Amino acid sequence: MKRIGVFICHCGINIAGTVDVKRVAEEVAKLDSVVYAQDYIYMCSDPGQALVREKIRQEKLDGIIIAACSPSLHESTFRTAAEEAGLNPWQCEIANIREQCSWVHTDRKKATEKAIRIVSTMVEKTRLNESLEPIPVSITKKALVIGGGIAGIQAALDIADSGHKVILVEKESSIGGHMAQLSETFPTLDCSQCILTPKMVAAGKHRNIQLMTYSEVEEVSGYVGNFNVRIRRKAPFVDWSTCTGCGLCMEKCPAKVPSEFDRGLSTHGAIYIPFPQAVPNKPVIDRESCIYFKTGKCRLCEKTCEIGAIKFDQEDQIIEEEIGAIITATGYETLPVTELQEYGAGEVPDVIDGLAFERLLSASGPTSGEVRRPSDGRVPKEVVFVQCAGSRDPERYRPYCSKICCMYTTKHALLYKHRVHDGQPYIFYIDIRTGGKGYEEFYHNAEQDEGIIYLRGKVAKIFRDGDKTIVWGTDTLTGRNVEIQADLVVLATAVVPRESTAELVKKLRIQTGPNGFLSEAHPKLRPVESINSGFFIAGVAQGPRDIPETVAQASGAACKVISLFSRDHLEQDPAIAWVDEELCGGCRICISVCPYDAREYDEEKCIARVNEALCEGCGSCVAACACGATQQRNLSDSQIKSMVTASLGGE
Amino acid sequence: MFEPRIVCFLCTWCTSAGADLAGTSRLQYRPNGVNIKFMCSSRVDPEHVLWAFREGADGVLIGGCHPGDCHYQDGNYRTQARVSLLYRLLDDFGIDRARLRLEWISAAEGTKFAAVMNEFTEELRSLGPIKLAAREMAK
Amino acid sequence: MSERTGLAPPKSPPVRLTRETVSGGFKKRVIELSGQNMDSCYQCGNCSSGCPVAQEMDILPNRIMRLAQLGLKDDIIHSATLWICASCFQCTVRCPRGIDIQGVMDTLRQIALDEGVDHFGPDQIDPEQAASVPQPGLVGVYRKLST
Amino acid sequence: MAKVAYYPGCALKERSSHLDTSARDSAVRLGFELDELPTWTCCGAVPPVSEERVMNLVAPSRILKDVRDSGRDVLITICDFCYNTLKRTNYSIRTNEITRKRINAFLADDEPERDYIEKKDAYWVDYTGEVRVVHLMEYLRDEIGYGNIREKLKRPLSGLKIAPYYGCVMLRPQNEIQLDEPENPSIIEDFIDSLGAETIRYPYRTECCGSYLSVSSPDASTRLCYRILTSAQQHGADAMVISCPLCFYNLDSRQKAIAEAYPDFKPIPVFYFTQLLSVALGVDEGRQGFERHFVDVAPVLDMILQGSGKGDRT
Repeated sequence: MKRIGVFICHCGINIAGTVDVKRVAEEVAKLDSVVYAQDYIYMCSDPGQALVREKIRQEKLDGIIIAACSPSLHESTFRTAAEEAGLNPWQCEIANIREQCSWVHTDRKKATEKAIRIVSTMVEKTRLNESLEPIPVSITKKALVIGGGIAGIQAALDIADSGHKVILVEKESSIGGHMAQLSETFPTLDCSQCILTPKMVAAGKHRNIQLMTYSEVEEVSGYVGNFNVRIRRKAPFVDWSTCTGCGLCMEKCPAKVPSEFDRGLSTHGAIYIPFPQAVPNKPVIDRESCIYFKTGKCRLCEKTCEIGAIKFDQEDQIIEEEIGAIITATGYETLPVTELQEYGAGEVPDVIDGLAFERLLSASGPTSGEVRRPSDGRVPKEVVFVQCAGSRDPERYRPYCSKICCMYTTKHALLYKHRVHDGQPYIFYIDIRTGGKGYEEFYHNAEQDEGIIYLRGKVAKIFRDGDKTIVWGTDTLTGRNVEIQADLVVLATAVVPRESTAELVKKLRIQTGPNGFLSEAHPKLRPVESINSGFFIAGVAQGPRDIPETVAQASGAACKVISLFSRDHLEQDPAIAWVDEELCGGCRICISVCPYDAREYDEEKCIARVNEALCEGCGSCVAACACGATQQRNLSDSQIKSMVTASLGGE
Repeated sequence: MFEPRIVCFLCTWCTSAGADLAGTSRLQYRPNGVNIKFMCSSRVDPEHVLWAFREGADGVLIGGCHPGDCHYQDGNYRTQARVSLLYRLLDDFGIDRARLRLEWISAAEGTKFAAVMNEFTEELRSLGPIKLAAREMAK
Repeated sequence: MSERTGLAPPKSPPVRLTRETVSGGFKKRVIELSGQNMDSCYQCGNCSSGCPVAQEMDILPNRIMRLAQLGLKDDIIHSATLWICASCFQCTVRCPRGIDIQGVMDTLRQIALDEGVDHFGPDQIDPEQAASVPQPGLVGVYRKLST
Repeated sequence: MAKVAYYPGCALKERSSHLDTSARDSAVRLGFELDELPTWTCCGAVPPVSEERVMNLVAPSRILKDVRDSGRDVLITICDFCYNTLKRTNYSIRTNEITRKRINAFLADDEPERDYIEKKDAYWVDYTGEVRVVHLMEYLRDEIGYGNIREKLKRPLSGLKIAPYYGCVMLRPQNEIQLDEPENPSIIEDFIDSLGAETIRYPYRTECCGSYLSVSSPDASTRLCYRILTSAQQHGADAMVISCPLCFYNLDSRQKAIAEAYPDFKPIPVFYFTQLLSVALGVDEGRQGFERHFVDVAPVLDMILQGSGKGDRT
């Protein structure tokens, strides 16, 4: 008979406030095999862990249960503590009586009963647990970074600098992301391109970085340390190996396509580079708008290119790579102005979004940095900025705060004021949030020294009247409604995850939260990892954040990858499937259900084996096995049955 | 009032994480279920479900990832196929199909988990305690 | 659209903000006279919460600051608040932005008086009081509250 | 005996002259003389609103310049209003060059026309804020010293519980006045302590009494004074001590209106700080003008006299 110890955590009042922990200890002490049961205020604290270690030795425990918070938080903590006391880590189990009990119930009696049943269930599991050893798995020390914005660039550079190979995949033809579109950055007013382009060039030239722009990840299989990735290189219809980037083809192209990079405020040809500082600085032909592709006639670019780099017959390529870790840094979009019905739904020409205004401010933008409004090119004298356009609006748009708008709107108003001295900026806001180094000072300066008028209230409606754009708002601080006849309105539209991210996460099988942003393994303690091992996350794809935070997180994710690559091999959870060769009839149903090709048929013995390196421990084959030959370690059918019985309060 | 007993087989990646989220969000729901966590809902053998009923469970909940979101590619499809067959078996045993529920609850759906637990508890209350001929006879 | 004559005026018409109201004219004059940067007020409300005579006012001091920020002169000079402020400097001492709010209040009073909003005259004093109040009270009240 | 330049101001010269007498008496007992300026005008009571009204600074500047010209660098005042006005005027002359120039231009301009002043032969020297404006309370603290006062006490106020009242302009605006910590001052407490009395702590000691609202909005002032006085009483005060004639008026005379408005209100005697000082130093209580108070001070006075009974009745 096993000697099991149960340790019940109060978690301050988090558990003890609802669950009678003393009673839980008393009740579970009566169970078979339980030789010790004790409650303690903070089990995860040093003294708490010391108690666990001491009792393992003293009571000669060969199995322990920690009744505390979710195993996602402290399973590894306690398994390490157990190991230190000489107990096999797989003899340590967590009974979740916080997230799945004390926090979700208020009736003390019922919560206590439930906690007892939860602990009993885990006692039953532990009674039959075997001692296991982790399975060593080799690592491919090459990283994949998806997304070539500042997050992806930073992560790729950091990993590459540590000596490991990196593939940086970007779906546009150039890396740079949104940061390349910005004019200046808050609160220092550094020129965005000036600080970004050296990094773009560095990433383009680094001998450990393989840049794959105009490419998208098609499929990912495998597991941490050993992923197989298929990447689609879209045909640019230009042979980049011979193209010199002279740009003559782009001048000749007769097509006019609204520039996505300039937010539709300028046009480029069907053959184009998105912006002059692009890395790599090679053009692509947009198949949708190319006159030749549409009508079969034109080919002006081909005639212009003296070295014959235009290749209309190019096709997409599929490239397969073996990868050890994946960083997802796919960035964001902003809520389209067209979705904001009461703000003109995109039909009022002088209502633009923040990124468009960045382009108007940018020295390399469509107006060379002069602020001119889209409708008639006049310099606007009264400019209204509307914050929370689609953010913090759970009823109609997005429930969350987009975080960067307070600061960039202040920056916009400031830069506008610097360009148009007699112009008047107004900012409508709900709250001004300046949590960041130097942010409060930046805002303070804008408010008190730059003549920017902050109006506390939401804008209800924006419409066009003649050449004016009428803004109806309120100022809750004076208690007066406000009307402004604006020349230009800039909406700080909500930051939203890219649509392509939703498709990508399906391929990667990583998690997103309710708003479509990538989920981290733990909101506080594991912020750069996905729950799934081998996947890391960086940048706004995880949620709205500014550049310094994005860069810090990208470096953090890179460090996690480097730390993973610093090991000789990985240890895989041994709680996987195994086969009782005596019972196996060789029906091979397990082979048909295994998603990892981990079940192999042994022709000689006529049985189905388990390839331990490939098995992920999902248990699908165990459930499928008709004769009970396949079992899962530490989750056998007999364990499950006694757990079920115990969960019902025993019989 | 009749308090039904529920066994919940939850996959670790989605539904158990969703149950954790219900906890961190401090949502309140009925305490009638005890969760048993599997790596994947496809670990649930129909036999486990039948065993639960045999042992006196008034209801069984199986929770997995939404279709297409399975951490193990297609485990949840297998679960669904098995549950469909199991329903036919339940009919033969005279167990109301409503006592077995398969739900897709993602890691982000703490509210859904809480709602399902409440709803399922109410439904089982209206069905009353499970009665199995074999058990009745044994008594 | 012009308002029809004979209709009662609306209770709370929207104010139309222009470059002139929010930075020129009245607001500019308040800034010049008081030497205070009203735009640095961030509406924490400390001035109002500590004002000993706030209970007598129709518009609290922080809202007066706000109205001044937006240049809404009419709302201010017809407010009773200007004539209730006892110039005790409590707001000035506590302002986290270092604005001399009492000074702004003085300025607003002066502008109101310049505009002909004469609040207080000798005829309004109770003769018994006039004979007994120490001179600083009389001098103060005339200087602050009358032209 | 040391002579210190003294600016009584209009209130103490006229309507509140009894407060002036007590100040002079106390000074003599403490070994110095309050030497009233030979000629002086009203200070204006409130400093001007803005730079545009620099004219309003001329009167106080003229007073300060006259002190400087008489070769002295300290000017004592005992009225909080005068103190505030003179000190802040001095502050703007010291810190604001434009104000300084404009003031001096005015002063120089009207100099010859002031024929009631003896013409001086000295050539014109700009007034640049050399004079230090000192509240008598401040002078007692920094120059005389509380130890000195204690030694000279004839009738220590032992057993008496006194609530200090600061009001507003003695402490504020802080950066210009810099007399004491504006939110938590101690100068009057220390003064009371030096007289041997017990200080009462209550929350309203720096809350405004309504100041000139007493004239324009008497009800507002009544409400404020009621709050201050009852709070002091609830904390056990036998009497209030005050350093401003307007506060004195509000807290003393207004008790009539308070009693009418609040039936539960019980009167509490109010003293000017110089009165208590003077009595404690042994000056005859008959010289304090107590008969001019609205609230009868007799109960408190009896406590003082019985407590020591050693006063020499000059």
